[in-house]
Amino acid sequence: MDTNGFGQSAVAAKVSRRQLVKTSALTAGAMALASKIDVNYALAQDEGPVKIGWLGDRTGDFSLVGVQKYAAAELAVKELNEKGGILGREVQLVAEDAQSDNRRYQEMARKLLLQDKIDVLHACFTSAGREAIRPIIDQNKAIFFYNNQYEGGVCDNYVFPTGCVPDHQVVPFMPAVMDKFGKRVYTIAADYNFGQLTAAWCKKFVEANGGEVIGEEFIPLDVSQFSTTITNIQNAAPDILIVLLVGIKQSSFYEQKNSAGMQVPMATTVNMGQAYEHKRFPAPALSNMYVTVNFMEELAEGLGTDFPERVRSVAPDLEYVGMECAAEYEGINMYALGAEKAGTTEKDAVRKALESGISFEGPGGTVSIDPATHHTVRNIYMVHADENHNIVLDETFEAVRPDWLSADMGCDLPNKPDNTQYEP
Amino acid sequence: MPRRTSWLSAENIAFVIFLIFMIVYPFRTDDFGILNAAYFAALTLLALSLSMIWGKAGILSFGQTAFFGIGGYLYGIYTLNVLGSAQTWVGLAVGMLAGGIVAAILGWFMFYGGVNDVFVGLTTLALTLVLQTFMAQTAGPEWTVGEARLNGYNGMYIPQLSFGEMPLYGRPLYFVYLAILIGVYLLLRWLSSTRWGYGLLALQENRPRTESFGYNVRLMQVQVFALAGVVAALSGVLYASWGGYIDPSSMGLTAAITPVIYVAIGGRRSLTASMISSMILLKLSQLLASSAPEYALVIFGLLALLAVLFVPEGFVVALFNLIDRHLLNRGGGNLPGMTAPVEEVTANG
Amino acid sequence: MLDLSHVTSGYGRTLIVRDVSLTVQRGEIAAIVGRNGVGKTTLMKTIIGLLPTAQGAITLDGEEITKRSADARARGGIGYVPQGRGIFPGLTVEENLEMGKLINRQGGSERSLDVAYAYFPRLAERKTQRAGSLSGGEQSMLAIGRVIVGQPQLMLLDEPSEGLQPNLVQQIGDDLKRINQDLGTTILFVEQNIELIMNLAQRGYVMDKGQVVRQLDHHEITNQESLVSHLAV
Amino acid sequence: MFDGLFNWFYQFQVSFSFLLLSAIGLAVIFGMMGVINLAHGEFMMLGAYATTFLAVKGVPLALAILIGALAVGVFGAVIEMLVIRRLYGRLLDSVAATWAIGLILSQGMLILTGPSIQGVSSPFGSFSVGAISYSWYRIVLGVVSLLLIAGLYILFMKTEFGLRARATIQNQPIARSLGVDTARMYTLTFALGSALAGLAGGLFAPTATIVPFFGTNYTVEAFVTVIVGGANALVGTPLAAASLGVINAALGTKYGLYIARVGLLLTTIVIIRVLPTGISGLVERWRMRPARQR
Repeated sequence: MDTNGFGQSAVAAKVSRRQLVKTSALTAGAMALASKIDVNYALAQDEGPVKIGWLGDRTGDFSLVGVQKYAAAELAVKELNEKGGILGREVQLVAEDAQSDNRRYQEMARKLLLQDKIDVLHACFTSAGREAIRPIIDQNKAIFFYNNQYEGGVCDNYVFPTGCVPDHQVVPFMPAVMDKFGKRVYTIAADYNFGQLTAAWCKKFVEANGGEVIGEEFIPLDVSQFSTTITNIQNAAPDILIVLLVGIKQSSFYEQKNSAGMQVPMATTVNMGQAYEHKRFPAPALSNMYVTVNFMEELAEGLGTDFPERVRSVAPDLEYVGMECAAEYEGINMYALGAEKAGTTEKDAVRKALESGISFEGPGGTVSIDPATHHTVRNIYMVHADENHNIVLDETFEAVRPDWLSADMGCDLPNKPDNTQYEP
Repeated sequence: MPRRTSWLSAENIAFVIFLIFMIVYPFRTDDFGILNAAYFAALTLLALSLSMIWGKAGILSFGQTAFFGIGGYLYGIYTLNVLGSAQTWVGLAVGMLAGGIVAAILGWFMFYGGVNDVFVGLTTLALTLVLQTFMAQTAGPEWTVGEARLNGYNGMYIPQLSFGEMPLYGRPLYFVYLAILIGVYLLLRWLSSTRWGYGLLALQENRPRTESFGYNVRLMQVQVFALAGVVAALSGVLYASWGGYIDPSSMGLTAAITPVIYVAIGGRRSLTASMISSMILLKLSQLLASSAPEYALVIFGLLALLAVLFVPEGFVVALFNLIDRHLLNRGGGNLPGMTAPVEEVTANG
Repeated sequence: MLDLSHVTSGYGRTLIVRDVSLTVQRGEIAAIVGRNGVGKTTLMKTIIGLLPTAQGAITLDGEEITKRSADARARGGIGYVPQGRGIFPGLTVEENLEMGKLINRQGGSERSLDVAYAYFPRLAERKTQRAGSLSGGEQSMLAIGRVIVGQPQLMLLDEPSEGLQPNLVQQIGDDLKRINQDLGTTILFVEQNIELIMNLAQRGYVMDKGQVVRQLDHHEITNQESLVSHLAV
Repeated sequence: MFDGLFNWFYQFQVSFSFLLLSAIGLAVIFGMMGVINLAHGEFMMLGAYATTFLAVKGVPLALAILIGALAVGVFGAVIEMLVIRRLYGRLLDSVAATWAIGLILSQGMLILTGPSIQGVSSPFGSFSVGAISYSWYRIVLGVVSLLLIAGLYILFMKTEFGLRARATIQNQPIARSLGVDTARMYTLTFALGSALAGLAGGLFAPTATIVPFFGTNYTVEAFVTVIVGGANALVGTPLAAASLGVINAALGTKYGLYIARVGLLLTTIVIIRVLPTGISGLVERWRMRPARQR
């Protein structure tokens, strides 16, 4: 280990910081400075167990999804060990609870990397959590699987965002629902990065398909009373309401619009799939809500997978097995395949193996890593809840490739190092 | 009034032991331990700031995290725009100054407006929430200051404090942080021992009477509020530099209340107790989060409750007093907060 | 009826009243005289129970009440007119009196507010007014009226003359004498106003530095010279 | 025209009842005892859980809400006797203690019942005025708020309990010297404030997600209303809820919820500066003018 505290400076390219700031929308000087640090964390440790680091929200505001993701991690590790581990070595799950707190994410990410010396980190639910630890990941040149739906755009050598992004969810989705219901769209979205960016994506594809966004409202995260919003929507009388609300406070919207008697088809990228609102709210609050997901418990039978039963074999009390539960499971398995392919857990080698294109048969069908962007090519299912909150599968989009980052933003990680989050 | 006959008190001994421990610790731990301790040092400045404003001047503020956030953000905005390692230190000064100015304005607004006691707590809480709500929605590209994207709820990337081309890292980072913490601690202790400091203690007991002694009470309240704002902002700068990141949740409700609990448990009237207890409790809360995540917050809540109920002067201060009385034979103890306040006695029927 | 034996009390660790013993007979008007800051108010608060007794015993009608709370002592028959009157400024005059009456719900006959209005007709005129808007003299009347509607056996008054004009001091003294005679209420008051002491007190005690230093009989307490000597600074 | 007016009125009364119900329990405890109950939101959460639990078991919703409120009231009385009572005269310590209680409650509920439980629907359905449909339940909440204020007015102004309570607020030692068992008054008051929090929680339960952190939905609104209203729950809280309701409804309809939210918080800060003791402090000063000026 490095003992002088400064570490041996890596062969950091002599890029002027000014240049970097100009080219990078987000990360700016921080990364320029940080990239000079190398604490030799990346040294191979080809002995002992393979340590899978897990960091998520087992308690706190986001625990509805956090406990699902933790169960998926437990299951994946258990199954890997039953199959003889990774590279013949035992797989060990080193899990920490970030308690839905960004500071805890930073502390625990450092602990897992520097003290527990994990081989890979599977972490985070919110984008804020991800951004909080990304400087630490980059600084330590770790491998970070962000197995979660998000607003898209992260192009970072050390990050593998395996969940759904707007390429998956919005691009095929908007034309499908607009064909069904009409071209006039109203959007309500949580007033932060995820909501604003996803709303921008929706707008782009509504307009690209000849529709019109007749209203857009951004709602602070701590608002839980929607009566003015409900009236505004009714005044505008849209054909489709895009709902990009997030968190427990905002989820009160459904019951409120239901009791106000508002009936309009809704579309979303997050609801039901993550925090099973259709199970938690009495019908018909979410009836006619359309969503695109990579997996949902109700789809298991049609997909012919026993994934929900297997998850419950390690977490019997789990209330729901949703899209992020499946993504977490797939993410950990894809890492395992990467390490097997590399023949080592040495990080650069594993990253290169992952970038060579790894495919895994997950609960939601085949998932493979897109080398250029580290995102995944995966099947997407468009479903909706009926008036009894039963989930109905409407359409399957197979092997959707997220290519906006590579095609429009020039993200090509194997050949062009980057650590930026791009925006549409 | 503190007796100043001898420096040999439990409080001073505890400080020396604490200092020795903090100097030796980084040579006895791994990389994570070093960085983690530096992080604790950064957050402990927030506890010192609160101990100064609440313990010494009797003003309970939930706004220290707002100044913390202002410090962190302003540091980030400055250093992203004005590059160069020397500039990171100017950025540190900019962050501190910004926290101090906002605190001074708010303090003037409150204290010259006759806002006192519990309403100060509520006003500062409202400020904290306004800032958090505002920062959370600054996600769009229109919220850019020069080169710095505020980036809303997801938080902002921030350059690290550096010497030359080298960002502070590992042990050097730790010792810089420790030196700042100890420096601020000594400065605040010295200030508390001046006439001005005694004036603060007096105004905490009785504002009108302090005024009649010739102190300008309102001005002093604004001064100490601004000073605590500077310290809180410094804490925010060091935190932001440590993680290369700051986000609006640093200004949330939980963030605002946590240091209050740390200081209450340790003993708000003693800077030493606040500093030591903040360090210990940060570690404890981290350990609990690792070992018993579901029960961590319950246990922590219970600890805080027990402290408030049964050791109202604070666990650490109680310990100091015990040692002073039984081992050092310092009669009444030299820490304020030992003698029960009068209203407690009258309240017992 | 009231006996203090070796009572010591104060605020927290600061003991102000030390080893005070005194007796008040049923039906009499007794005074405790002394200069500012000798512990008279502390003693009063100790008797009513707003301050705990550190040492010694207090008995009322032969029953020890040392450990009882202030509200229990009040219900047991002690009425208290505090220094500065202690009316409830935000309540109306009638509500203030009503508060005094509520005491007697548990025991004894009910006395209507008319008693207070009979002694202090001014209060009847101002029934619905907020007590905080009354003049100083009216507030004194209210504080005394509030106590007598509760039918106390013993009334404690802490410097009733404080802040009153001389003619009102005379008036209050006369009113209290009438209350003592008509209703049989025993009165113990602390005072440093010589006129009021001479007008009202039948006998008394002199306090200095937290202790009772002397008893005064009826002759001594109505003698201006002797009083002045005890109250001189 | 009528449609527009009705819409405006509806939005106002929703904001009003929401702010009032969130704040009233907190205001009663703060106004009477000077204690800031940081566990207020968690008390609301307990009410919501009790109500939901009973309603799902088949108890009629109205009855479930009442039982929930009573249960939280009893719980509040216990908390007062075990904790709050020891902290009188140590206001800032009681803030810390109630925060700790809140933490234990919400996290304990998470351990006991998991991250969320199935909720119940709002009863009464909807009605339409013009093109817009509205929730009847929101109207009911408005009516309940008004009844609650009337009930509290009678309780505090027309009963012996109320008189004793008001006397205790104004001068606790003197109230004791007049035979009021002030410790019991405080217990009852804290229980009342807790029951009101539980009631609000129960009333809001059908409109929101039932999770252990349910209470945080309302704490900001509750504190803001209490700050603006000041220490008098009877006068200050309804006036504060009404004026903030106007601001919230007007800004929300016109500029969206973000501006409404910022407007709410900024108004609060300004009010504190102009009226440090809130609206009820202003009313109090007006009432306490010397008699001759009337």
